Amino acid sequence: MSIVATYLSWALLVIGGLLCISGSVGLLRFPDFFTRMHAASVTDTLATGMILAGLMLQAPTWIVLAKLIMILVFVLLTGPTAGHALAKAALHSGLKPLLPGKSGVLEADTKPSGGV
Amino acid sequence: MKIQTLSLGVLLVAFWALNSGLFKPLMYGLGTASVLLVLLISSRMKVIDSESQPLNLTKNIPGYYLWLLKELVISNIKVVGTIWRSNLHLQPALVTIKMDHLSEIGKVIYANSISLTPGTVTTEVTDNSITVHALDKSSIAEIESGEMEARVRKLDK
Amino acid sequence: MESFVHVVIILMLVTTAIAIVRVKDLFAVTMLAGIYGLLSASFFVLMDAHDVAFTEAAVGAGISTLLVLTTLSMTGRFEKASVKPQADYRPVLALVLVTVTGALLIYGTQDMPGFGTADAPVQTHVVPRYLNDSATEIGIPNVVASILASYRGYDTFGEVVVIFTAGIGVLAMVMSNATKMPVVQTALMSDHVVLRIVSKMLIPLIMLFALYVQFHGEYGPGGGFQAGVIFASAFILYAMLFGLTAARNVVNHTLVQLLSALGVLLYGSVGVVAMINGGNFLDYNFLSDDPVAGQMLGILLVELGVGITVASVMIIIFFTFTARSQKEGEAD
Amino acid sequence: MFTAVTIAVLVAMALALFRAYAGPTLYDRILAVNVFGTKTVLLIAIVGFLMGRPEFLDIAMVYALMNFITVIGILRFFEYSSPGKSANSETVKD
Repeated sequence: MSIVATYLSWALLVIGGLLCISGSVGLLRFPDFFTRMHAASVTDTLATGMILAGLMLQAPTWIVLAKLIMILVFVLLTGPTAGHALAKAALHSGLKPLLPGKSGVLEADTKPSGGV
Repeated sequence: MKIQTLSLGVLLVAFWALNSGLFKPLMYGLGTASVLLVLLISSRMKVIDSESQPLNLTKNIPGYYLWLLKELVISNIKVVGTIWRSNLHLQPALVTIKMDHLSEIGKVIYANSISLTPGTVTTEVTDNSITVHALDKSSIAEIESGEMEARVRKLDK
Repeated sequence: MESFVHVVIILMLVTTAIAIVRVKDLFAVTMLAGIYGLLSASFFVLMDAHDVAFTEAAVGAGISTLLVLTTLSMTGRFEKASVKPQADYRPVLALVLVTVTGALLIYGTQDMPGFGTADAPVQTHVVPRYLNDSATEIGIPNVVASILASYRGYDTFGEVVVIFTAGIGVLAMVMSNATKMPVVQTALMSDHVVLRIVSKMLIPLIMLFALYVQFHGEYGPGGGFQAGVIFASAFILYAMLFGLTAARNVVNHTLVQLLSALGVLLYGSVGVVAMINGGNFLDYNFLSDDPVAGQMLGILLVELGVGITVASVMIIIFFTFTARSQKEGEAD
Repeated sequence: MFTAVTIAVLVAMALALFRAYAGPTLYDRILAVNVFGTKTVLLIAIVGFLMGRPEFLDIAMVYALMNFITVIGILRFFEYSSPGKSANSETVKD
């Protein structure tokens, strides 16, 4: 493996790791379920992609490479689908997202948002 | 035999070969048997159709995903910036956007692309509208500009 | 470094366990138990026990959550105690009993050899034979598969029978008329366009992945138990999306019941054939002229039997529970 | 370097664990489990590399698939078998 690929792989792994932590920090800091979802999708997409890509660059055999690609495809396919289903279910069950009110302060949505 | 069955068959054979990586006579036999069994069950489940095997899209998909990757990186930077800001000061929004008719698979690609980009999540897809929750109001304007929709529409043809 | 990761994961395991005890909402408990499953699997991976990790991945974090949830839909979401808190509820005696038993058990471990020491009985008794000779005797790379399916074939047979019995038990207790009655469908998830299409793409791949796991147990982690569970999960996903009626049209209930027995029968028959050929029960050396080929054939068939039984019993349990809870939903 | 990434994933796992415990709504818990699942996929893939045992990728793949089925199962349990009014209730008050 060339030097360039090694450095690129390390860079991807480190950035991916940082993104992973960022996503979880957001999961803790954000005020309600809907905003936390956005934080979660950071880890689902780019963090997973970068870490798996970093591993791909160091894959010892083609079969490992193939499996890493398949895992990435599955995660990218199922992640947003599950997220969408979750958000839809939450809205339908009557969970109100926090939205900026007249004063600019976040408050629970008052207009009906469909569902129960 | 439908063209979709054939394409699913090819996909399954590739999936088996990439997972297995063992090329022995016994594995050829078991692999063929497994693929045929899965095809049989899938056809009984009626999951083989143009929805699950969108062959008409395959030609233009790589270009679309390259563009989506660029969008992904940009919006990731934005969301990560928001996460680490000391004063959150969020301006989330929940907006329903009108949309012209898209095929079922087009809707799925569009909805999932929006969810995949951090900062926006699709909460509802109907025939003529799409509801999006965004971490920041500015993301809504981006969706309303319709670039992504136009790109999906081009795929869908 | 590795021990640091171990410590962190064990700490998280303990935290999760405490949280499970403290939370009263059974749904939250199910979620936390799912996390517990994920954590244990990571731990097994670190301990290099990849077959166990695989089972935990499929069972602990996957199907058991689904089955517990279907149970919850019948029993309700909250512990009775949290509805009516009893003021005089002081489980002191139970606490003392548990503490004393725990202390005695820990005292008992003093006599056991240290973990991982070379002269421990577990390392000197049969392990050397398994590790040194399984490659020539059985001829497959994954020693765990050799032990599970061949050296310890009796035990595994017992496990399969236990699973089969569990299936019969569920049928006997819950079935009543529920499986015979036409299920009235309420809302279906298949009108959820994104879920429907993505699942349609995934279901064939999950089924094929299950079969791959089934037939590659000799080479890597996997085998009949894991494969059966993954296969059943694909079916359960289908049933959740398109409804029980559609799922029953794919395989009808009688066929699934028949298959669950067929798996056990296949396992037992392999043993009987070995006896007919002049060997002991489940001695695969007698299945073929070449002992190693016989072992390969035996393990393949036995694992297949395990896979069929596990998959069909899981499907039976899910179908019966769902039919039952939908019937109750109607009665409300 | 794999070590650093492993630690990063572990930290992220711990934070998600806290969210699963704290809730407050059920959907937060489901979200936390989903995030936790993705982290586990990553952890197993990285540890497999760390220990030079890439066959662990099969386990990671099972997680990627099972995680999805579990989330759908949970949602099905809510959307279709019980009234969702309880979703907003604060359930952990002990």
